[in-house]
Amino acid sequence: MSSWINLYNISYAIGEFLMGIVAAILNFFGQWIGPLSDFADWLMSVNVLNLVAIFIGGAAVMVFVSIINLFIIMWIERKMYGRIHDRRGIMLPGPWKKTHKGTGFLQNLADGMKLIQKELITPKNADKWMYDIAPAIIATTSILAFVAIPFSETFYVANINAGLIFILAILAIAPLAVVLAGWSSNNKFTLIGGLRGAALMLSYEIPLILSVIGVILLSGSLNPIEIVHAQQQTSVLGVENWYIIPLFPAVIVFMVALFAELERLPFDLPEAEAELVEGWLTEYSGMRFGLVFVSKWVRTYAGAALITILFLGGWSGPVLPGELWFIIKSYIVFVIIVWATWSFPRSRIDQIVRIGWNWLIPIAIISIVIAAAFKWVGWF
Amino acid sequence: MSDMWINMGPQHPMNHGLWNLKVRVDGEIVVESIPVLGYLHRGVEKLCEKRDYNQIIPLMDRLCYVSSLTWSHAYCISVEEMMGLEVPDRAKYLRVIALELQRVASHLMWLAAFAPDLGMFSAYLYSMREREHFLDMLQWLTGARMNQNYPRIGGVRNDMPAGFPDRCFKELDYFEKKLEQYKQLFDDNKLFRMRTMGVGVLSKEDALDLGVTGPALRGSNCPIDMRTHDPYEVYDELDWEVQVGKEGDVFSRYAVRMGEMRESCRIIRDALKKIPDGPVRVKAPLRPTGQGFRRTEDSRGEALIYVIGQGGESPYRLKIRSPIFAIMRAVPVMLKGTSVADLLAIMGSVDICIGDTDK
Amino acid sequence: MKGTEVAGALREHFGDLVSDIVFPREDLVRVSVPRDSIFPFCKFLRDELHCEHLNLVTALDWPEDFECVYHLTSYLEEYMVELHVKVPKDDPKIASLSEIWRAADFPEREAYDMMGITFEGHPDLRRILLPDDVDYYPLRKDFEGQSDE
Amino acid sequence: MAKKKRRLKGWIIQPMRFTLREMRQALWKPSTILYPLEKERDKWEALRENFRGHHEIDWLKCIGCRLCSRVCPNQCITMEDIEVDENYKGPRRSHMSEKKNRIHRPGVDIGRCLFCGNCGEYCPTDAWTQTILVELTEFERDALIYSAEQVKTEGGPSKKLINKILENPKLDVETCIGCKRCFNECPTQCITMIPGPKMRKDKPIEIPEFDYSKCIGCSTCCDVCKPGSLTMEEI
Repeated sequence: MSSWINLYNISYAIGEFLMGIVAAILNFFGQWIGPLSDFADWLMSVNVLNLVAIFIGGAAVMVFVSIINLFIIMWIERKMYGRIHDRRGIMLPGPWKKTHKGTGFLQNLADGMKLIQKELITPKNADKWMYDIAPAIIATTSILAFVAIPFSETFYVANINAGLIFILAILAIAPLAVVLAGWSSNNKFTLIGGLRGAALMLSYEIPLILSVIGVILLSGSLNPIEIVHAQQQTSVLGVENWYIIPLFPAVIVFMVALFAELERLPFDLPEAEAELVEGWLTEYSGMRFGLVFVSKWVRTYAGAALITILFLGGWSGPVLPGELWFIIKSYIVFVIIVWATWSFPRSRIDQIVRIGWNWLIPIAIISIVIAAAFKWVGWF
Repeated sequence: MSDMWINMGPQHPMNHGLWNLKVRVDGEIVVESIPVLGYLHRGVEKLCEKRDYNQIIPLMDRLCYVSSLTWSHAYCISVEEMMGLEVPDRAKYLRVIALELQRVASHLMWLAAFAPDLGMFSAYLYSMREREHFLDMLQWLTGARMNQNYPRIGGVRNDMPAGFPDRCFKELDYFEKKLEQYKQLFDDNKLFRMRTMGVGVLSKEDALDLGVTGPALRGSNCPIDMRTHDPYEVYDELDWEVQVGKEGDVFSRYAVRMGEMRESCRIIRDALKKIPDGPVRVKAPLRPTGQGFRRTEDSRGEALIYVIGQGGESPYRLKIRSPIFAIMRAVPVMLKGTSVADLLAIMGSVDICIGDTDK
Repeated sequence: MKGTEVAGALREHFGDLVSDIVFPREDLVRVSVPRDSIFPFCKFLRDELHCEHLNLVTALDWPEDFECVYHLTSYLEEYMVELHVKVPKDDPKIASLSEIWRAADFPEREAYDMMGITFEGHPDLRRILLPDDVDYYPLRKDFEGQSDE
Repeated sequence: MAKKKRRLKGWIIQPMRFTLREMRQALWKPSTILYPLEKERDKWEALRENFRGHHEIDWLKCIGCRLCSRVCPNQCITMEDIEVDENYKGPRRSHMSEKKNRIHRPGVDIGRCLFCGNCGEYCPTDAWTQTILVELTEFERDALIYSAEQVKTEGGPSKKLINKILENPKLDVETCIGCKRCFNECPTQCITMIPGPKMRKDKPIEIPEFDYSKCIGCSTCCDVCKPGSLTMEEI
């Protein structure tokens, strides 16, 4: 698969250029102070330049994920559930039309500016340190997941060998922050919400990971790039063997577990707005709330990207460049997630745990067996 | 974790109205609950003692802000009973049409409140959209969308506009089609069934003992509907059936209400076909003496207004029996042993309206 | 069951205690009983005559005395009983019916709240609509209202 | 078996089918409107019969009888005493010469109005109409008190006077002192003064006689009667 940008190379070039300037200055002073020119040589060595390139590439991905992509997916979700509700959705602020038929693309920017201006309220008896750190944990872990998610063969921050484990692990930190936030807010609603979050984490981490094992078995790798490579090989049927075909039960399990992981609507018990007001988010205000709220979308997109990589063949596709294919596929998965979110009532905690243990784990195990069988037969 | 008290209200998404439910929970399990009323007490019964009989009608509209017409009608029919007044036939039919339009609108408002309680925010907007059609019809017939002030002592305010039946049939066709489609969203929805079935069971004996009426009683397998039990207006001449649920749980109450919407459409159709010509209002005495009451079927249960007149311009005493006031006594019985998430479903299923509860 | 049959059954069981029998409608009987016999009377109505449903409890303020009016319904036999009980003004007490029908709980609290009639034997006789700390009974005819100042 | 199958579909497919259909319908034409920019004028015009919105009072029909202010449940109608010139075409307050240039017309406190429509319903001359205008917002509470001029329209004179209150005044001849106040104040001029049975200073006291076909039951005569010898009685 050819690619039109090589993020790493571009970042390397930019890093080399910047480091070259720094090194030139250091060399200039090195005429008088000897160790400085040694330091400049070290700066220009390949290892350091690699590190700088990773930093620059990471920053680029962060900017894409957290600003451009985030605005697009938030807009998609808000506009789309507006249409599901038979209403127009956001429409006033936007670059094109400022009437009721406008796109409202900048509504989220306006909301964010409003949230920044709001007062940050800390409850009187809250555990202040824990209360402050919880949104930060959620926001950082959500964005950090994108370190290991490749957008194409070359468009990635870090090519980690155990990337899949890293993504799943970093996404699993957030429920801990939920418990933290729920406990430290010193409110009964947040406490119940936090504990529900803990229960959800316990019952849904296992099916989530079990459903991924089938993919690992078939591809024989934990590296996301390798997994996509494995899917790009043509199978006996003459098409690329995306894992959605053999592992369809695993996709369902992964999706359902993802809904619980993301606290989306059928399983949004920790922040059930009807019974627990906003659950563990009740006491948060201003940009603290905004951070958590935004990182929900970041995590949702991470989940959609993960499904694309694991089951939908990643960036493989004809004609268009790989990055675009990846984004198209992940947006389609995101749209399906939004559509399902607004079609279901909220479940109850005991039912949700029962679904997790009684249905999802057996199905995930069956999918592992299927994967092993396919591997044994040699079709994949 | 030991027990703790949670105040659900007076401002809480669960409260459709202004009231407070104190819940003692052990983890997620409700151990004890105490409803606290009175946040919306306006002293309607005292106000009625200072106004003359016609001026009370708009006041009675304000009792329940969701189904106001049923309350002003309950007042009018009680006063007519006290006066011994016979209403013209056309007025009776017009009242039935307006009442049933109001009932559907009220039940749709209930659905719009009940579904978000369970997390289905989409259904809120769908049912509000459908309700709009019925409010349009009510507006055309009575002149207002919310507080209609339509019944009068001795008839109704005005005759129905020309072309009303045709437009009404069209809206009913649309709504009945939609109601059939709602089965996909609710009845067939496995998660919805899981949330509602077997939850908040109120047995028949308990329901009768606690004075629960309306869809909550009919959901407990007790076919008591004041429209057939003690027929008023022309309900006994029309073609419809009482809806009964078998289990007494949240789902049966839901099913009863959905069935009632369907039956209301049937009643409206039948009444529009059978409506006779004639006057719509007769003269009523201004300073009556006597006492009287009538039971009517509000969309929440049995509405009873007991009026005593002593020859003055205003009634000597007027007493309102609110269905939700009785159901509030049953709330602790229904809630005991359920979880916090079920509390929402149960409280949503009884369709609380605080306007007439607090009077 | 017709109102006359109900009245006959009541006459047979209670004799002269039942007075002022009126039939405003065919299935409605309006009777008066003395204050002391209200509890056995209602017990008889529920156990023998199938009055399952207590519609409402009304407290009235006549110039001479208070009056409690109970509306009772039998769903099975399809009749209603309207029960008038006089309560003297200087001793506004009456037996509570909440042991017979739990439905009497809230209406009796409301009657206590609004008219100041004490229901003896009520499990939880507190104010229900008004705050706990008020000391007036607003539906009495001599209540003129209080200004905010 | 079919039921079982439906149950299985109910996990995911059925509700998502419903929302998909709604979304497909709403994709190009959602049923909501953006209210202040878009208004459903056609719908409101079609349903305008019986509607009770902003008040309008036809000054050429109104006879200033105060019935509207009497039947209003919220007492939000106040009568204003307005001076007019000689050429004014509408009904005057009274036929008495010193009050010939004064008229009584109602003003509405729309902030307290509950739009029950009683004023229009009991008006004996159909001077009250209620339009479909409901957007009656102001920035100050006082601006909601509409004076009589603000709710004024001029249609045409009224032909009919209907007694919708269904009450007529009755005279107690014994206490009448013949002060003519009812005669002066009656908005429909249905009173003529005739000599009564009682005598004062050898002259008969003049008592009012009512033309009940013209009476509208407004009880103005009862209100102004000093000795209280007039009472309203039902027809």
